[in-house]
Amino acid sequence: MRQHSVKSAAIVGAALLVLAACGSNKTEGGGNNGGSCDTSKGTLTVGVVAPLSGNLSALGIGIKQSAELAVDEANQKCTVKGYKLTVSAQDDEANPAKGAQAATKLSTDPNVVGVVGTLNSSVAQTVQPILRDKKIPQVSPANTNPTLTRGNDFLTAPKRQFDNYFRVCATDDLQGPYAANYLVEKAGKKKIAIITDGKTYGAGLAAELSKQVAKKGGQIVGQETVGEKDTDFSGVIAKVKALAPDAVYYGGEYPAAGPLSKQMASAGLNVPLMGGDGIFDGKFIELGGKEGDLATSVGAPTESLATAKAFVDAYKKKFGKEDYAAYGAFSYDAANAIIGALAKTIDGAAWDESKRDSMLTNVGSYSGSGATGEVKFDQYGDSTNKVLTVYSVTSGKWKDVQTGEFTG
Amino acid sequence: MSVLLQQLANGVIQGALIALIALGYTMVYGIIQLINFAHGEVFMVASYGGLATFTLLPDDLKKSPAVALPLMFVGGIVVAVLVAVIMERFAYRPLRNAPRLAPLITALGVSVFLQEAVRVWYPNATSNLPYPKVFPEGSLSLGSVNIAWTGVLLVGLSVGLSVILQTYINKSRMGRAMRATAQDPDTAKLMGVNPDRVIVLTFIFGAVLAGVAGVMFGGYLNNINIDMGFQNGIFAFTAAVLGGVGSIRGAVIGAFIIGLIKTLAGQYMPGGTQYDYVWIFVVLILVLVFRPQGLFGEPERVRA
Amino acid sequence: MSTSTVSTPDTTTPVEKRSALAPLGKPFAAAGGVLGIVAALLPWVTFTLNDGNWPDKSTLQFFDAPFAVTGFRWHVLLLGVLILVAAFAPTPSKGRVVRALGWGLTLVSFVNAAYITVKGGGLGAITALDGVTAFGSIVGLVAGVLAILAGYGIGIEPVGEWKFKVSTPVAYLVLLVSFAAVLYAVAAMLTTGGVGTSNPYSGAIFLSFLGFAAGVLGALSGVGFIRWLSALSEQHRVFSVIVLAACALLLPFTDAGNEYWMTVAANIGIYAATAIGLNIVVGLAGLLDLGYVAFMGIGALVAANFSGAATAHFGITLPFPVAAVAAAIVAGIFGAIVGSPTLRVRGDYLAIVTLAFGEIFTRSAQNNIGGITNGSNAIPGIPPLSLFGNEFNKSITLGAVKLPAGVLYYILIVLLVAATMAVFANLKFSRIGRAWIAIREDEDAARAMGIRTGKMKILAFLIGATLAGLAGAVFAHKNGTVSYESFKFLESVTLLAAVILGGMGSIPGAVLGAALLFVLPEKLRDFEDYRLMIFGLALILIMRFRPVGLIPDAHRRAEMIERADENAEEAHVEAKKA
Amino acid sequence: MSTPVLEARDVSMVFGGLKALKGVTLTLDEGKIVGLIGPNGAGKTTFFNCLTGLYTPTTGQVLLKGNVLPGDPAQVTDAGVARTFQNIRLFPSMTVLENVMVGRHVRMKQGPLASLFHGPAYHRGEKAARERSRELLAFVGLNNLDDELSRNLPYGDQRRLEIARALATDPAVLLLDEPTAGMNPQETEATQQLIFRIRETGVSVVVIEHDIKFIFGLCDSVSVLVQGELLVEGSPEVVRADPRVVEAYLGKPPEEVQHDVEAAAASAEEEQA
Repeated sequence: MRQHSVKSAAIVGAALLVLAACGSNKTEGGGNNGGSCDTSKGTLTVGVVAPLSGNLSALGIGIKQSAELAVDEANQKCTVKGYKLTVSAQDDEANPAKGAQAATKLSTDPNVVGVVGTLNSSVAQTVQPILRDKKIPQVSPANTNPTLTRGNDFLTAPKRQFDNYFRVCATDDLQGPYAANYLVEKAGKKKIAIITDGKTYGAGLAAELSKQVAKKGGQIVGQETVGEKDTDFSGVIAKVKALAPDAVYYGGEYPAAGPLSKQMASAGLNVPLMGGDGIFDGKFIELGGKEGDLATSVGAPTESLATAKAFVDAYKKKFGKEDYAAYGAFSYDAANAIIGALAKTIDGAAWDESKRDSMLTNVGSYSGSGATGEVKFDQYGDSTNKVLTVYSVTSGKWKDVQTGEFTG
Repeated sequence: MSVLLQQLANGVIQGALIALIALGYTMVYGIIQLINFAHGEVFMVASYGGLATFTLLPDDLKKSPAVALPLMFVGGIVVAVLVAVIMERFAYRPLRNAPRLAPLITALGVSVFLQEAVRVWYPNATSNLPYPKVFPEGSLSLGSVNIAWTGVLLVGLSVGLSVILQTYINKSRMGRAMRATAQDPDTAKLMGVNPDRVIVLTFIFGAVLAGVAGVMFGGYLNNINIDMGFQNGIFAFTAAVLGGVGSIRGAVIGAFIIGLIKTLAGQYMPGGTQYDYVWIFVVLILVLVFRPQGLFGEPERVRA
Repeated sequence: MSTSTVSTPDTTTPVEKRSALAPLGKPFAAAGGVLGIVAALLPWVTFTLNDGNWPDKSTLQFFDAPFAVTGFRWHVLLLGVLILVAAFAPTPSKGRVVRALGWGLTLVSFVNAAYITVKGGGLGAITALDGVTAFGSIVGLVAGVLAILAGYGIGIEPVGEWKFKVSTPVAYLVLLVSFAAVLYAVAAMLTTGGVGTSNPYSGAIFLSFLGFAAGVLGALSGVGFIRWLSALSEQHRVFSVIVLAACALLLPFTDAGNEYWMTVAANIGIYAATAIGLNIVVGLAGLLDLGYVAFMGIGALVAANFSGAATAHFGITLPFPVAAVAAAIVAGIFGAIVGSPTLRVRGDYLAIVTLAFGEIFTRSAQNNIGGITNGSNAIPGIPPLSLFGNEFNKSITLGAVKLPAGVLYYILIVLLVAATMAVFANLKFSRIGRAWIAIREDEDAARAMGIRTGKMKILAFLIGATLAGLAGAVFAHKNGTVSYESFKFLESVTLLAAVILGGMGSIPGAVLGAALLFVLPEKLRDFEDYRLMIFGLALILIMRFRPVGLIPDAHRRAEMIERADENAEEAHVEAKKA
Repeated sequence: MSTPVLEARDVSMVFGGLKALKGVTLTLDEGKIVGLIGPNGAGKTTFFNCLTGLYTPTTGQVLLKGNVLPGDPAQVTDAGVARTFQNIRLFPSMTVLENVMVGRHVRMKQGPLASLFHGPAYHRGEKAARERSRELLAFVGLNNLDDELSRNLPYGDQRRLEIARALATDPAVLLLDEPTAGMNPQETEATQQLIFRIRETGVSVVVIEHDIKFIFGLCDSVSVLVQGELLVEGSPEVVRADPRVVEAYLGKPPEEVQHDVEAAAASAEEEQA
């Protein structure tokens, strides 16, 4: 037995060495040196907290790499005078406890100037207070839960929760009602069935939508929940079909939404499926999203935004494929907000921890044009970019049908 | 009424899928008293195997379902059988005389390992993947009830394969050897049955069925993900327990019952589809507590 | 049906191999030792790597500072010297020691070579490039393998036994020094590679250090020192426990005493306490529980709901100790409920029942059952604990020493772990513990001995769940938020992996297991995507090759316990007299 | 006449369609040794399992000192019936002493709290249990092996350990399932002496055995079980002389049976070695 393990260890070792034996990449990979920029004052770090392992790692890695892209560009453009920037990505495993650990790790590093993350709202809840205690700005690309910025009574009595917390994505209470307006008023769908995946994002979105539908005189005929890992929706569809809705609103993300739409059609439920930005992805159509399905997304259509195209191109150039996933562009913007604020904070001086206060102020007053449109924060830390677009699947592609701001 | 009929149809199709997986559980348990926790993952791996086969086909073959579809089945089954055989040989066989917990924990490890291996190494497996459209499209409409043709095919395959399996085990020489090993491995050995061969064969049979199920799953639902094995594996295990572990007929009937429970509970029980899994688990616990031998199993004798 | 047999691969060394290698033992050891020393002095990298120097001047610049043998090369040097000493000095169980040192050398060389080739790119980095040579890692590998072979050549005898007795003061001194060394090693291990985010090689440095530590520990164990030491600590049990606890409480004063490692250590502690609870169920009673983390979740939810958080359900705020007790009780009740099918169901079926229960828990929690879980929004804003106005998550100042933030949580959790360890140990050596082990070994025979197996198994579940509930209550306050996402199936698997890796039924094993499963991912960020896959593989390999785990449940000598009993009794009698 | 210690009244056991036991009646008087013999598959072990509560008889009752025994092995042991197993079933990774201390389980008063907190009562109880266990180990002849893992003991010692473990439950009746299987003549002789000594301590004994010579030399009364039915019951002399026994038991004259059995024992021994 022991003989075996010795032998196999040796084989594995040899194999690894052979694999690595592709000569030397001595000259490669050192591209972070920022070209000709002055980096004499050292290195500052932009932290990322996202799930880098486990089921959600595709989204997490998209967030991480997009932040890396933003940092690389800043290094090349010498955005922050005298400093080289790096990204330190920490895995939160989509687990609040691990998120706290990751945040602590970043917060104890005096050179961390800001944190991009998290993906999950539940993880954000543990990360917020830890970073606040160290006055480190946190800009989330993906948390849509309104309570994170405005507290439990976010509609009636909003109250800023954490002065270090910002986000570049739209909250549920914006996107949901906007979709409701479109469905009821524009598309004339009065009877709407809701299906969610029961997670923070989807359930929150659907809850806000249903309030607005009722306000506009529509009717929620039924509400169902599917498992986030489900692939078979026949039971839910049969149940919903019996309610004869004019449209189905799905609160969740494209991996389930695509198949759901397809299975709706084959079960004879031929009504459009609508969702939030979580389903606004080419994969939705690949997975079975059908003609006429709808999605809302934050900002104006990508084609009309040069910055968005630039991001996609640059990302593809750096990483070889377009796996920035749902929140890549937001993460890019979030990182740029931090970098922009940092440049302003430092302004030729040297970084030290006494600058954290002004860093927070500068993130709050940051304004720029990013891959998702205008990036700016309101008094709660939410994005002021309240432009939303409704898209529809038309001949196998998402096509914008309405762009505007939610006005109530 | 039409809702009920539609849900019954849905339940039967789900049951057919679960049955194909449950047979693998029940056979392996019957022979070596191991809950092969990783069997659900064999099913999942088979599904990806079928998809990979399709992806590797030349473009002109992709367009011809008559060629592509059988090849996908072959691909899925081959992958499933390979995984099952390797798993048996290197993970379970060395533990055959180990304390009872050891193979169960190993099975758990294999399960986690397979799922993660696919997630990490299969391209884009981190989210759901679409399945190719080479399966019969459209659906059978009976009044207001809609049944996809792939669903009909799934039920047909499931029932057909389980009948063949049952006949094989009852009639063939190898089938007798299997039953003998299940009854009393030592005596069977004395009678000249090679237990290793029988056990490997059992794993292979289970894997073939799981392979068919894996590819059909993709065809019926158009999408697959890495969690499908764990989830359906649990359903299948519940079905096997419900039917009486070790019983072929029991597993199939148990599977249909589970399929129906899931859809009907989602429709009619409080909490709706949010809790449909919960009902299945409740049934599992109730069966284990009140009739651990299942619907068709013999009460177990205490060995002293 | 079957009996548990512990096979130690070491004792089954193939005879042929020994005979073939026997004459080469000493020469190989000599060569291995010398080469090890040479390897330490050779350069390891042909050029400056992309991300900066390979740690600790391992490039050619070494010869500019010939005496600065630091980091892993210091380890390599030390291992080489030790191999020579072990091979030519009168050492007990020589083969074992040389082999262990050889493994250490191999691991250190391999880890560094692999990192240099992968990070630096290609074999050129560790061989020759542009007229510069750096064969250190290869020489180190060769030396290590030679030493391993030498170990087999010399022959693997049983672990040496140290017969000599020492007086109590000397024993105390030895224990004190040993535990202090452990403390130092732990702190060193945590801080290797730096705490910050800057060092791209922290993973390699850590692994390399681990290899070195494993080699040295293996050698010490081979010599018989570890066995002697553990016997010694058995003899002076109370003293050992006190010193060990003191060492744990001293960790904040070491290099690892910063906020980050306090948080990590606190998390390890919470999971270790939970794992010890699971160890009662799995390790002692032999019942596989695949939904165990749900009990921790229940405890956390109860504590969260009584914590005064904004979204707490009941609107009652209880002081933490009360809430923690409530959490433990509620979790315990659920434990008994989940365990109750054991009355009817055999072990492996029970595993599935527990799995089903775990899934029901996550599902229900996600759907905000009864309004107490707040569904997918979780329960955030749970206030941190405080004592005399000191919030546990803030740093405190003791006289002149400023202790890192989170140190109070750390202390609380050390106490929690110590308490669960005490519960485990006391139960294990009691009527109930014997009954559990008997059930694990042979349930029918246990029943024939009059053990009410059903009742005992439910008791195991109940106690295990109670401990998990308690840990959950601390978890809720430590993290400030309770979400169903923290208590999913994979967390149960992680806990189980901790128990199995450490050793079923073994107390230090559970702590070590939890520590490894938490520290390794922290240190090895390059492999984070493979984390779960490695867990799965680890479960398979451990069951196959070392089912007893890293620290096996060494069967304590009955006489030791007896002595403790008698001492206690005498003390009691004397106390009465007085 | 005084109540017998153990009494099986008309015990029948049916598995599915198979009648394993058909109305077996057996009485054991205090301080006696009763032997139970019969060919393989005669239902001896099934009967044993009925006596120990592992099976609940389909019809009939088992009484201990006039009280019906509960249908649960643990409670039967508690009531005072202890057993050993045909194929030794010790707790392999527990030490010798611990194995016997498990036997003390039912006679210890230690509750969960004492187990948890290890107060003085705990230490007293443990000490008493340990002393009693040592006594029993000495009684069966296993001295100075306390800390040995039970799986490391030689075969004969394992048998004796099992008996010690059973005695640790302070039984009124001890049921021995083939206590000499696989033993050589010397060991068998020692076992016989051990069983006599057990009887002297006031424990009544039921023995299942293949070795007819051993049974006839040991027992006060012998019952012969054939195909689930009690064929003959009586003193060794009576049973030995009964022609039905000779016929039913392998259909051979007694001497040959004797011979066969010894040969079987010898070969079993070789297997062990």
